[in-house]
Amino acid sequence: MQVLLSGQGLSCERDDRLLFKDLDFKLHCGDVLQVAGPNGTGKTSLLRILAGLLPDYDGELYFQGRAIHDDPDIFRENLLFIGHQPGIKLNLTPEENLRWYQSLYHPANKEQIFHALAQVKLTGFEDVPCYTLSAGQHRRVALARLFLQGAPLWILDEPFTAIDQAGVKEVEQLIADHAKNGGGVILTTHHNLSLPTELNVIQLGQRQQSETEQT
Amino acid sequence: MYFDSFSEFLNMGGHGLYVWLAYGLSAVLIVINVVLPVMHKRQLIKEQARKQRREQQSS
Amino acid sequence: MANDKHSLRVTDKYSPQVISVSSWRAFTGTLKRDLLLVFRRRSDVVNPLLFFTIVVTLFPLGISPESEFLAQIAAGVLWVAALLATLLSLDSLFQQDMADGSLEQLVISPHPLAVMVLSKVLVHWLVTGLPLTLLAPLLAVMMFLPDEGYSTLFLTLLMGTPTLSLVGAIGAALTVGLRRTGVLMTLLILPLYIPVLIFGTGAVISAVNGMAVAGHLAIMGAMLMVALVMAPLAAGAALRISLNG
Amino acid sequence: MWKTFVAWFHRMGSPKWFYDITGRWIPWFAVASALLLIAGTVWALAFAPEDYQQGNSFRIIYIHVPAAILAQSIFFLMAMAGAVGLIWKMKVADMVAKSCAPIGASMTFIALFTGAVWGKPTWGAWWVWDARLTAMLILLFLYFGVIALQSAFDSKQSGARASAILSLVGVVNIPIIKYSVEWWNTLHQPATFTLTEKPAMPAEMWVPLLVMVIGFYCFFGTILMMRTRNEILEREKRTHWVQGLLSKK
Repeated sequence: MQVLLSGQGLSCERDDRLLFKDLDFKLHCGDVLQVAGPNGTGKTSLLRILAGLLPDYDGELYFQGRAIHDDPDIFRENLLFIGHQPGIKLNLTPEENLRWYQSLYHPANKEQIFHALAQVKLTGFEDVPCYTLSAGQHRRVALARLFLQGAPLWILDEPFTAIDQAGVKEVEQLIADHAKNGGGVILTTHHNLSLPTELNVIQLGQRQQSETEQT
Repeated sequence: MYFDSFSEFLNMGGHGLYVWLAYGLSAVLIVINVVLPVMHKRQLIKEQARKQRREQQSS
Repeated sequence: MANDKHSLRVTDKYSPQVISVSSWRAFTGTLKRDLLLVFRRRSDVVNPLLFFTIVVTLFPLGISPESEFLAQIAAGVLWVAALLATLLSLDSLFQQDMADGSLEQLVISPHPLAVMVLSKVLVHWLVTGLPLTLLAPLLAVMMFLPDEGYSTLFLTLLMGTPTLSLVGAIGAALTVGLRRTGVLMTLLILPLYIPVLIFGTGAVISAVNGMAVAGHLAIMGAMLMVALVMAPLAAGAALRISLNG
Repeated sequence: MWKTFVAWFHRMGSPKWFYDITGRWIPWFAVASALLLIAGTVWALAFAPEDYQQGNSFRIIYIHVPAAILAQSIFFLMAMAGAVGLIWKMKVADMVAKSCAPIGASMTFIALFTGAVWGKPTWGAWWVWDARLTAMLILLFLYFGVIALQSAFDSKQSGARASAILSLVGVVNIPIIKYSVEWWNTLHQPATFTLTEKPAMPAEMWVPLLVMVIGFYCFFGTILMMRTRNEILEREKRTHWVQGLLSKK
């Protein structure tokens, strides 16, 4: 299998605290990679580094074997990142929110957007303002992008936050399907993932503990 | 020496107040500029010493 | 690894309808979204205008209602008030986007961040700078601005307010990640506004005195061009730092 | 030649190397600036001739002009160091930029204060909206902005980068501000008597001035190195060499 995203010798220090050091990983097409570890061990920081939001790190990242540094745009075109905040404008409807996101990537017509919203069980909510929706529904609007964008690489920070059990199942299924189709997923979550495919794990926090003992 | 006597030097031809005020305040600011980093360094060394004592106690 | 170089872009594999992303579409898309957001919260447009009007009203009350005196300070008062109104409304330029997470989506989108910043600044100018420019001649009547000054006042504001929005965006981007911004942004940006203020009022005063203003307008145009090229770049770099925390 | 420069530039980026080399330089700079400043001050106050128009208040020039020149150069240096820090992610450059700001602000203040004091006997008022003084005042505002922004960020690195951007924007603006203030000044106060614009100063006047200018630059170098060394100690306190260094004392 082709390597989608890989990192070599990643180290990150935040506010004088070493989060991780010399981290290597490889994400093949078809892989699901979970970043695990207790709170405050740098899970979100690692994801933000991978998404290109945190420039303060040492080491090198490669997308399809090429350093992201050299051609960031091709990486960004192929990336879908959903962070802690769902990135939903409360004064806009779900359809308008998604339309903006698609203007950043690939334009989608109304049917495609409605179809994506139907997939996340938001049929009938397409044109109500988002402030009338619940937190879980906001998250679902954000997750609808997974159906629209067609990006091979997904980086999801706590995608199950505020989502009900049935919803978790659906998103798990979605992740599994994406992997089966040759995409790659990196995520953090406190849920116990039940996926049909093999789950790779990056464990953060242990190494760091031995590090603090030394200093 | 441009001035004939010391009192004339202080008087500065009637402009003594202005000249000495300007030089005085500048001198004060220059001294402050020297003192601040020196004090800061001392404080850093003290903090480090305190930290080391703390770590010795805890271990 | 070696044959990865020759592989197709992964996107091509599973979405055949994919066409390359376009920064122009992203620019117009962001423009439309922000205009729509403004339209949903129309009161936000009115607030800077009210502020502008009230500040201008304070001067006759605070100094003197005498028409000759007011005519002398009219250009300066209108410019200072417009400048403050722009500055105060700029404070929230990126704040909402930062809070709801759409700012980070903007930053990692495959487009030059400067283009996205430019789109947001354009919306800001359309809903603040432009209405201020249109309102200023009305308030100039209340300030007894001599007739010769009106067209120049309008023109200088038309060219000056976008410069203010652009330069102010740098300050807004620098301070958006801070927990307590307070007056910090004002402190950072006001000194940078001084040249615009000087030439804006200078042009109006020259016009009132019957002198040529083409030179002033040319300088203001040059300042706008410099700001147009450099401010989005600086604001983009500042946004990346602010997201860093 | 270029190669040795690049090598030097890279070593300059190492905090330890910078700390060691400046440790050796500081005494020399300190002695030079003390000698120059004392000699220059005595010369300026007691030996230089008075100005035929302004009398002895002219002696303020020996502080006002060096401080004003230095204040502008420091802003320029701060922006350049900030740019190096932004582009090459060089930590030492960030620290140099940060250390520049308070020194620059105090120099600007000295220039402003001496200008105002000088203005009283010359113009009969403590403050006159003279083009140079006004531009200095705006420069002081810019310095305050940079200092305020540095301290507003929780992360030192982000604070350094943000203020680097602000100082770069400031450096682009300084010539525009200067030009516009000068233009504004001629518009409102045509042909006022300016403090420092003198036709051909005699040697016994400009030699002490030159001594003072060099003395101020050496003084700035000394303080800049002291402050940057403190920054290094603070930010690198986790490294072995700094801990060894601090525990020795």
